[in-house]
Amino acid sequence: MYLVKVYVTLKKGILDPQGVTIRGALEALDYKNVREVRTGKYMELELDAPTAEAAREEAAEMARRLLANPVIEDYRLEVEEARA
Amino acid sequence: MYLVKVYVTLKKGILDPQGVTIRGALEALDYKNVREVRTGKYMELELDAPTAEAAREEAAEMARRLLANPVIEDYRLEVEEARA
Amino acid sequence: MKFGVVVFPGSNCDADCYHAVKNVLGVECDYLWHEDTDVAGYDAIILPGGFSYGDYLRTGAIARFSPIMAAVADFARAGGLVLGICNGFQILLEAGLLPGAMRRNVGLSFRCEFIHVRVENADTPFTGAYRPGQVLRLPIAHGEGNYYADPETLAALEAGGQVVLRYSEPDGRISEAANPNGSLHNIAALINKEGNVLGMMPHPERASEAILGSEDGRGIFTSMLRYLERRRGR
Amino acid sequence: MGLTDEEYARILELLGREPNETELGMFAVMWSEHCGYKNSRPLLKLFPTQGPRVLQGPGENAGVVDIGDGQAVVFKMESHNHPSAIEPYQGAATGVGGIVRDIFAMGARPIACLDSLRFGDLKERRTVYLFSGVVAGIAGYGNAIGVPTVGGEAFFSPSYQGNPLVNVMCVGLLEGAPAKGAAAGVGNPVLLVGAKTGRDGIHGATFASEELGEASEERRPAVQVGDPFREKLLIEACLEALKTGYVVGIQDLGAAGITSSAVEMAGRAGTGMEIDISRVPRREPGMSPYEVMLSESQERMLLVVEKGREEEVKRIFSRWGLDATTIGRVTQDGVMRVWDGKTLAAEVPVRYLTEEVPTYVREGRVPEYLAAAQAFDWHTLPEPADYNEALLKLLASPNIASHEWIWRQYDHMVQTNTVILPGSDAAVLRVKGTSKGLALTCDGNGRYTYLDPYTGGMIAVAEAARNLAACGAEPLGLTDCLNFGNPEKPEVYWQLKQAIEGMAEACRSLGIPVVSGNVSLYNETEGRPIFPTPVVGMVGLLPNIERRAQQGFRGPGDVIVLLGSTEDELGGSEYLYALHGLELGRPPRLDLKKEARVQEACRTAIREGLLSSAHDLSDGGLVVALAESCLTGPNGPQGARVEIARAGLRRDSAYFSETQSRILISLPEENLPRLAAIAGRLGVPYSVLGRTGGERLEVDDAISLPVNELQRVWKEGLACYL
Ligand SMILES: Nc1ncnc2c1ncn2[C@@H]1O[C@H](COP(=O)(O)OP(=O)(O)O)[C@@H](O)[C@H]1O
Ligand SMILES: [Mg+2]
Repeated sequence: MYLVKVYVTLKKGILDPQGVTIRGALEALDYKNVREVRTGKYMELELDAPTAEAAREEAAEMARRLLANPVIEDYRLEVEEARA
Repeated sequence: MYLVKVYVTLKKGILDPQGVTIRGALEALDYKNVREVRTGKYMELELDAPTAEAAREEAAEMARRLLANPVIEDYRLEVEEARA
Repeated sequence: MKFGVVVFPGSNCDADCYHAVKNVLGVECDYLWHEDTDVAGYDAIILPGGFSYGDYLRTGAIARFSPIMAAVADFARAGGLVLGICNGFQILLEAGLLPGAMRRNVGLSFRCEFIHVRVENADTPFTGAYRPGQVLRLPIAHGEGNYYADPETLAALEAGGQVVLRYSEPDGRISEAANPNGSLHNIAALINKEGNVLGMMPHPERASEAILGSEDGRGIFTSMLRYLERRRGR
Repeated sequence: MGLTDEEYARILELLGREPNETELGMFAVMWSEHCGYKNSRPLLKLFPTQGPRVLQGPGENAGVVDIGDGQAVVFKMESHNHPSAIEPYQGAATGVGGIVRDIFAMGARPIACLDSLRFGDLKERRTVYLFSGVVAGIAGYGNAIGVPTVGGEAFFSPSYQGNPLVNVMCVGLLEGAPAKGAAAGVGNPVLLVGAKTGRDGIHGATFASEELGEASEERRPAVQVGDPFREKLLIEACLEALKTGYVVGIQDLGAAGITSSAVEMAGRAGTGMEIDISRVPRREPGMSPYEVMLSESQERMLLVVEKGREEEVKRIFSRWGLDATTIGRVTQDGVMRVWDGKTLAAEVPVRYLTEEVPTYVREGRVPEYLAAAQAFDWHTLPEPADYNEALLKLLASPNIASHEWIWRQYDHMVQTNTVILPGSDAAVLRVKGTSKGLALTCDGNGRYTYLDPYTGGMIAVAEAARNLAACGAEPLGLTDCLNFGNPEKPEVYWQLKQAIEGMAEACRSLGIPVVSGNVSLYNETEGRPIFPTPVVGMVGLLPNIERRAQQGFRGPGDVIVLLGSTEDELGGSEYLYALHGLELGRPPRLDLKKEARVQEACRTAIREGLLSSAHDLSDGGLVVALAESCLTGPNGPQGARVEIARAGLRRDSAYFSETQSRILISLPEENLPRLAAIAGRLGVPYSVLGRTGGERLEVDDAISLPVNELQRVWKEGLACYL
């Protein structure tokens, strides 16, 4: 069993209204030295796969097809071995 | 300047409706060996701070106060040096 | 008697609450700006529904830091009536004025429809006009109304009669099918221990006039009014 | 960049020099079909736009119609087809944002949205992805800004597979006089307010004026992301700013961003404008003048403010947490001058970008498919062996099935005005503080229009009006969205022209002015145009909202009556599609005089308080309408027993023909004589079909089904795909 961590972030140049708003909120809370906030999604998949490579490949396919929206998002994967 | 990566996840044992739905969708796409999906949030903060430690401390405070809801969420931080 | 309706950036049921209080109930009402720091002179404060701060990050998470929320907390501590509706309920949770948290609806989609709730506690300042066990037909409109609290908290809420409304069938039975969002224990409305802060997901202001298809929500406002009048009389 | 060689030559001739990159970009967007209407403008002139109540016809951000008491309704419809095909959620969300800005730019508070959707076959995974993304996007944006989405339509046909249609209509309520979109008053400052400018959607206007193809995925403009939170603030701030009286002109930034707004505002006032784009607040570093001028970043507006009153206006925006920056001023020389600090980045006479837009009157040609498609004779098909099954199949068709899956995701009650909720023929809103009601609907049948563009155009208008009549309202005016293929193809041009002529004829005959609209051409994928799809959005007035009707049977014991009569017209019907997979034949005819009388009869009966329900007949015909009335009553499902006179028609035709000018009503028996008197006076044929009651729908001896079963099938028909 593998644990695949999927990070989905907005592509460069795509507006991130949530990030802008969180930055404003932090500023109002007196955290004045936050230059930028970017938001994304984080997912953990528990995956049965024969090898780490296989897990990565399958997860990459899932990310392309479903987990990330390729039009506006990028994704990144990390694979770890997990106890069953 | 530091780049702080903030990972916010639902506490263990709390039902994650989004994770459940994504798992169902993956199954419908014929990915049958996904045991569980947990979703969370991912944020990147660009932070001016004198040291990495200071950046981490400040970000931890932000996470405790605003970025995560301690009733249902946990958070984890990673700090990297960033080019200004 | 004077009600205040808080306007947060992104509130969108503020005008509806104002209309219900002012024009339907005929009670004096003001808008309160989120940057205000003083709520003196008000008998009740309503945190309306909507999408304060766009619901970004988490529902209610940013609004709860608005300057006015400190004043609302003081007001509540002093025994003032605070009603949070929908997003207002979410803000009360984030502010810690009520226990627990909201998650995304089971099924993930926003749901706008009439549902039924059963009055579990008719002995509160917000529900005194109802009969215990009365079933109300009220609209909901939310994407994150899936209430969560840890088991101890839930037990305490139940034991203390703090669960005020529960999603039910039209005949009052409590069922999974009647639960529109996955809330634990079918919880639709909660009150604090002291009994003066109520959070509810359904929108009573949308069900206060016959022309809108239900008047079942008006009892929330009339209960508050009755309670305040009685209190003032004492 | 979308300009032809001749057009480029014309630009050289006008300017007397080579345009620079920024200037060329400005010409390209202003001369695109999307902004310049170069193919459609001559055709749009065919629409009647005048009427005693019309305060503002086409030409401003939205149309305005008087409803008495110093109030007016403001409405317009717009398409976001291409962006939604690329990124359904954001495409649809920004579509809502854009049309809502048009409404409050007129000074009106947005009170409702409607969405008209066309998608391919739901059996395709891509369709499900696009469709559910679009619905979520409309919900995500509309719900957050607190404007209820109270109606709309959704229709599925393979014709829209690669090119879905997403049209959104917004309606606003105006107290007092409409705001102006003109840059009046030489010397007045020009303010850019709202969100910061990024590289979003550069080339959106030209993109909307091209066919979608293989390369679109790659060449797509940086996708625009909507920020409904900022839009909500912008609504409040702009309405508050307008109340001060210091705002001389206001306009949203839509396609082609600052360029089109500035140019259109100056154009309307006959002035010029000077702006300095180095002052524009940016989201991204290193943007070129070209990019700043053409950016389609959302949630921005351009204001012209009375000189000396800038600070007061800016304070309002700052209170709402929004940027408001003076970026220029109004000039008198009729020239659009763009500075980048001290460098002149563009200098073009406004007129060249507005009035000099080339227009094309093209030759149309009857498409080849048409004769064979119209000649199709459905009489050659066998009659259904089992009418129970036929009805269930129709009710399960996603085109007829309950669309609750869609509108349950929309907040349709916020603002507490929605008196008739989605799911009836038209939504009805109250106007608080008055006895008035507004009825809203949108309609259009691309299949009919494909099979006969003129008739399809007429029916779009007639059906919308009929929906209003069925709730007791009088049409005030209409807005439209013309979704067609590439007008440079003679066949498509012919469709466009025919449809517009049909619509215009119906408008004249029914007395309904066109007050606003939008054109979306180049809706094709891989060279195949969509069904030509004119969509009509219509607003009607109920003088006394207590006298209104909805479509569902109220309870047992009412008499069921059909106003109008049924002809042998199954061509282009949903019946042919749902049972035989055919989109062929001649669509139903339309007699506009008869249509007007039927509508008048229904409206009169409602206003006299005679009716328990009224439901306009459309897709699926009479028996489908009966089933719908059984299923949508305010007091829960209701059975009915009817006999349908066939008068020589085959049974399937009598049941499912889509003959126009029919309304199904129910009423207490004692009201029948008064109804008969109204029908008689107006010369409207009617027939008593039967009665409501029981737990089954029974039609002659051919159909007998428990209402529960009808309900299950009808509720699942769309939802089962999602
Ligand atoms: N199909 C149409 N029917 C009537 N008027 C139209 C139509 N298409 C566009 N118009 C009118 O032309 C004007 C310009 O439209 P448009 O460019 O779409 O506005 P915007 O710049 O707000 O997007 C508007 O007043 C609009 O109402
Ligand atoms: Mg406009």
